[in-house]
Amino acid sequence: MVLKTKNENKNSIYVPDIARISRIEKLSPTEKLFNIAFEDEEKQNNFKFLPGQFIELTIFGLGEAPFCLASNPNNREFFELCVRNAGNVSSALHRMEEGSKIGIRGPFGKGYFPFEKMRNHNVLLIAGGLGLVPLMSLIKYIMQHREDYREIMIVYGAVNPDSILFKNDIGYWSNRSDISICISVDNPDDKWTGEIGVCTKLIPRVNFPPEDTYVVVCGPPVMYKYVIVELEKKNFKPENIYLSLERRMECGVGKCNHCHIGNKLVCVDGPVFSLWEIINLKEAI
Amino acid sequence: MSKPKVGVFGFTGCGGCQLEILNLEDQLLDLISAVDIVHFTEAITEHSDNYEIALVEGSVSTEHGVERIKKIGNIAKIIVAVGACAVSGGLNCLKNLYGTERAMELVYGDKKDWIDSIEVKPIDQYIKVDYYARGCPPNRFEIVDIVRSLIVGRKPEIPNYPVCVECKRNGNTCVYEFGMTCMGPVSRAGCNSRCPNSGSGCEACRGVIDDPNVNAQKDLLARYGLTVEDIMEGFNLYNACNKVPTVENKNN
Amino acid sequence: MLYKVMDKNVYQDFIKALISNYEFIGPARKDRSVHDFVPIKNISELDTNYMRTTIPPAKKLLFYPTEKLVNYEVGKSIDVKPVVESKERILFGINAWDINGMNFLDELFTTDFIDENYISKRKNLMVIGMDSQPTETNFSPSMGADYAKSGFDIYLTELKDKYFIRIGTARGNEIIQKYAEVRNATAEDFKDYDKYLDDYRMKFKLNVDIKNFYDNFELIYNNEEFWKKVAKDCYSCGSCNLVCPTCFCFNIKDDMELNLKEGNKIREWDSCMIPEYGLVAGGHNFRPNKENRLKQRYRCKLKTFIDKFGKYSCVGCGRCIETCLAKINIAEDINSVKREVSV
Amino acid sequence: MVNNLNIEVSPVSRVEGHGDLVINIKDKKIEELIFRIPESPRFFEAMLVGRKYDEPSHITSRICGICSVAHTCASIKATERALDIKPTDQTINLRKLIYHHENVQSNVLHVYFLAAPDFFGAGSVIPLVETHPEVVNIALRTKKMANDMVRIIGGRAVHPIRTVIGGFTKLPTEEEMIIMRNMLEASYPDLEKSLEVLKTLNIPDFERETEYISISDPDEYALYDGNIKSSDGWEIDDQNYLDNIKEKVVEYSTAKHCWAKRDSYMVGALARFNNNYERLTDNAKKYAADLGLKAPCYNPFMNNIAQFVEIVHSVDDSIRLIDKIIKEGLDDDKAMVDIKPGPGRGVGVVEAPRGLLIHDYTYNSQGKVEKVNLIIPTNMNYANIENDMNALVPTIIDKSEDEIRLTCEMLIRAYDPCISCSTHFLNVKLVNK
Ligand SMILES: Cc1cc2nc3c(=O)[nH]c(=O)nc-3n(C[C@H](O)[C@H](O)[C@H](O)COP(=O)(O)OP(=O)(O)OC[C@H]3O[C@@H](n4cnc5c(N)ncnc54)[C@H](O)[C@@H]3O)c2cc1C
Ligand code: SF4
Ligand code: SF4
Ligand code: SF4
Repeated sequence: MVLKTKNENKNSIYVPDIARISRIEKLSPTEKLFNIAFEDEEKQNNFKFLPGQFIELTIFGLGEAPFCLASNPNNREFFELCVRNAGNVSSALHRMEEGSKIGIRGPFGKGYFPFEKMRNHNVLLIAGGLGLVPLMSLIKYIMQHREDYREIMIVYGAVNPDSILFKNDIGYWSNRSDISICISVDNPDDKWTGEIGVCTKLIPRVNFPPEDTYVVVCGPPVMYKYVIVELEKKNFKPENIYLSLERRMECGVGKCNHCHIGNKLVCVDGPVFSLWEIINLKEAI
Repeated sequence: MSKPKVGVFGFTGCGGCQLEILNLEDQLLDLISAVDIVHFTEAITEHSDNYEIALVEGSVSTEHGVERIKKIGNIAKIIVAVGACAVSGGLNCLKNLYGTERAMELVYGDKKDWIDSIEVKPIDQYIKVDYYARGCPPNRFEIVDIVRSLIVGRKPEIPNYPVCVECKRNGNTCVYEFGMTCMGPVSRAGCNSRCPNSGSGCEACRGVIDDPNVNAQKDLLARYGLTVEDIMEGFNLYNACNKVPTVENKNN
Repeated sequence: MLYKVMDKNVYQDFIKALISNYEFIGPARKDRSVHDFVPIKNISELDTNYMRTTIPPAKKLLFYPTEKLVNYEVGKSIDVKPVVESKERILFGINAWDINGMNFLDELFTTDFIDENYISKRKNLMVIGMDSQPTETNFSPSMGADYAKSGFDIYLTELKDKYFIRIGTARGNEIIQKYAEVRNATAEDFKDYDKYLDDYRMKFKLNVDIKNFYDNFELIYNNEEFWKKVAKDCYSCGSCNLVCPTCFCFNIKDDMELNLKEGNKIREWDSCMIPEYGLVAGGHNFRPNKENRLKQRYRCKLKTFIDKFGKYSCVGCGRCIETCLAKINIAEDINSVKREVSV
Repeated sequence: MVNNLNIEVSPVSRVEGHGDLVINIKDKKIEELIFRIPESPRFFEAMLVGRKYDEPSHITSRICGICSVAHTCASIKATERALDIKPTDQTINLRKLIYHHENVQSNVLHVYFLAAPDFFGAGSVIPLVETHPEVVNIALRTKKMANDMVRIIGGRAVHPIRTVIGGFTKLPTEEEMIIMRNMLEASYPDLEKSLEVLKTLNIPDFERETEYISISDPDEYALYDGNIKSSDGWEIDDQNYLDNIKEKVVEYSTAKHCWAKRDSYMVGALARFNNNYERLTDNAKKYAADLGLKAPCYNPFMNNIAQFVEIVHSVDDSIRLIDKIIKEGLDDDKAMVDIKPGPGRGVGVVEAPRGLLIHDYTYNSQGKVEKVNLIIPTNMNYANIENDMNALVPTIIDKSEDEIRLTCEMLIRAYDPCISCSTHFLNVKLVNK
């Protein structure tokens, strides 16, 4: 019997560590931002993650769900999650108060946004709705190391002006000249002066040279098909297009198989994939 | 967290569902301390009209019952239908098949006029039901799970997969192999497949799943020599009030 | 691998010694034609001459239908601890394809992350294999699983007047040394064994043409008509998954005791054939209909793990064929993919 | 104290089902006394018509959750009699065993959960958790034992699955038999403690002699099988129950009333005790003596004590049965006998926890039910309860209204009326006041 027993971790992969919510901010009617830190300081100091990775969050007695890390990976004091009130765990989280204790496992995911490869290239970030959340850690990282990157553009589509997330950050970036942001809403209100309609239609206006550009896409499942068509029209290379996928996850560590698409597991092989990796995976997009 | 106030109410049925609550044994004391039971005819004398959660057993079969269930529906914030009678009318609905008038005459003869009896209906025909603890009798652990979920603030998880899933988790040999028939493949799990565990076929006391493969079930039962009438009779045992898909699919 | 031979008349004492010194799990008659692996207290209960078991023995012992993973107490602080169970046991009489199924699970539960709940039980499980009689639905030779190359401590093969023993681990060797009288296998013994294997293979009647399935599957993938036909009678009942020696999907639930102080994370076998399997918050279902799900199951069994581990996650045991009330038959469907492609 | 009184208790709680009590007293005389049942009728006799022979036992089990084993057994016996099916001895022994434990389940429920709060001045068992935790724990343990027994043999605690016509769909294993035996042995200390508690109870001193009817068997304390016997001296074969037991719709109460030789009779634990005292185990007799219960006993409030004595008897006798079953060995081949459906009529009579229970079926040639008659114990007691009440109220008429109300409620509860199964009770539309 050849059993791999290398990292003989006494801790089972299913045991969460205790963490505390230190700050809660309401970002939109349905989303809240949570600052979280592990109770154990050492654990918090050693908690390193890469942009695009996710954690599994337990509310004790209630359940567990995966969420993307939304903060700058260089921030070692705490990390941020932005959560939509969607079901059992997320709604319970929304009911919680600052100081509440939760459980965290992770970070998980071998597939992350390749911020190293992107250096000295243009980066085009396309987000739909909640898809902005996973991009946040990448954007914040890039903005901190802005000089390493060339042109940066964010294309962000939201349902309506109210649902635009991270308004503070966006406002701050808009005032900078080294990053351009296009926001489009499906349902504008009276005050809205920006773009209207799905964000896909902003893509033709992008004039980054394809061979020199990385594209990152994240949004609801329906969005991917259309965005990819547009990107292909622009001749962006599939190996330079990165997507973050979402599937049902129970374990986050490649055992429960729920996030299985073809020969990939979103939790361990993703959640970020290059388009090339999944180009022929039926059901992926 | 303040303790939710719970009322347990009985309508037309056998009392077995309330009994299953009393049968919680080790968990009964925990239940009593987790919630405030303010109304439970079978077990306590005090009764109160101040409750948030109503666990309702039995189906509605009298004019008086209609008034009572509507009152409960007005007071309670959350209504849980407990047991087949409350959920789908259960066995009581066999009376509808026979006909209320005829049934009254058969049992009470010329004295039938004194009887308050109307067509049997499940409670959701009169009020909005939030959760269903199915089964005859219901699974007492599921009742606890519903109450517990309501306390911690999540939606109770009530399976929508067939009994076969639980049957296999329990490692049973399928009763079809013994030449018996079973409603398991189209019936809703949650009972821990207790009938197949005991060597007899599932009777669909929890009703059918959302998307049952009725045609396959019909073919299967036909392979075991059952006629459409037999199949319908079996189905009607607990589901006569419902238009079960089998009825609609009879001719295709 | 060590090769030894044991005389027939030693066998009984060997088993008796194991039964009295270990927690011994072996096949016993359950109902009519079905056997089940249960704790054996007395050699008379043991019946190695079995054909069918509903739940594969290794899965039953290593990956419980429901299993506590984590236990916690919630008070001023939250105290979380893993629940990892492990006890020394002998699994006796498991056949080659079920050992191969277990080998698959071994690999799965140790890839990327190590699942302590599985592996700690596995490490303490002594596996003594033995051939059993294939059913009509068994096609393990086609899947290369009718013979176990590894995964066992000891493999006993009953020949005419002796047992041919393959010893796979040092632990197995210790046991043999301690409880049985054996001798080294001679050329003669190897010849007898070789002849036995040829005869044994003849007992498998079902053949499938899996050869080019890996690529053919792509061709058939979008052929909706084909899949609709195949999945027509499927109940989405999950029986096929739950009885499969290599199926491993599960859910994890958090459950609080009614006292609201103590809680557990519990895992429970799931099935990719159930509609809820692909359902996410917000109501989107990635595999809403039974054709999608059956297709997914076949892909997972016959393609995915070729990419990942270089092997099929189907060992051809035929359990899913026997258990399916809709008569959905993986062997037939593999063959019909081939037929569909060749026309 | 009070001359005019109008008591209305609606519903009488802690009885299984739903019943209302109305007493109008004018000038210290009872003007009106009615125990009414708004529980809706369920028409089982109609529901059963046309069903296949293997279904009535499942359907009638749903007449009452508390005595579901009794209904199942009565139904099975009637069908087996009608179709001429002879179950094996092994089956009969197992049925008797499961039967004992429904009796224990029900008696425990009644004595501890429903009646005991009266004696401790509580409204329910819930306050007792604080005030008398010991009693509550005994109750829960004993109930769990009986539930587990029924679960092991019948497949679940309410509405058994494995008990079917012809035998059992699945047998308990020998290991389970031993587990059951150990549970029974372990229950004795609790019975001892209960005895001490029950000794302290203040049971109302009230007597009214009436006719006591139960089944009876020369060899054992009959619960599952026997002739119908009366304390007035007559005894008949159970198939001929119609000879002596009469039933009709009575206009003044608009409920089906039963009577035999007198205008009312009592069934239930006390009736069984009075008729079959001799066949109790010695141990049970000892408990009876310690609690001052002697046959014949004419105090209906002592029904609770008789129920407790029966618990002791059932525990004793179950151990005997288990030993016998283990000794004879459980044999799968004897689990079921063949069944050939055909025409015929059969009567099944058993002792439900609350008393005599009669199922009477007629089958047609396809093995489908043609005609049904069911007589339920609470129906039988109904007239007797009213007679008792009419005798009781004058003796306590000088007490306070609350006391009168409570004593009357206690009397009703002493009978342990299981109203949900009273298929013949009608909803009375009362015009009083
Ligand atoms: C890699 C990844 C990253 C994510 N990041 C975020 C994020 O940053 N912010 C955010 O708001 N949401 C995110 N989601 C989606 C979020 O996980 C689901 O909305 C969440 O599971 C809902 O859980 P619930 O208990 O509230 O919902 P319920 O519907 O009650 O879910 C019950 C269980 O089903 C599973 N489940 C249901 N829906 C999903 C889903 N969409 N994805 C995965 N599992 C699901 C989970 O196991 C969950 O425990 C992410 C999902 C994945 C897979
Ligand atoms: S016995 Fe019934 S529930 Fe169990 S597998 Fe067979 S059909 Fe499904
Ligand atoms: S293939 Fe067969 S066993 Fe599998 S889910 Fe469908 S009906 Fe059930
Ligand atoms: S897919 Fe079917 S044949 Fe293959 S291993 Fe699983 S149960 Fe056996």
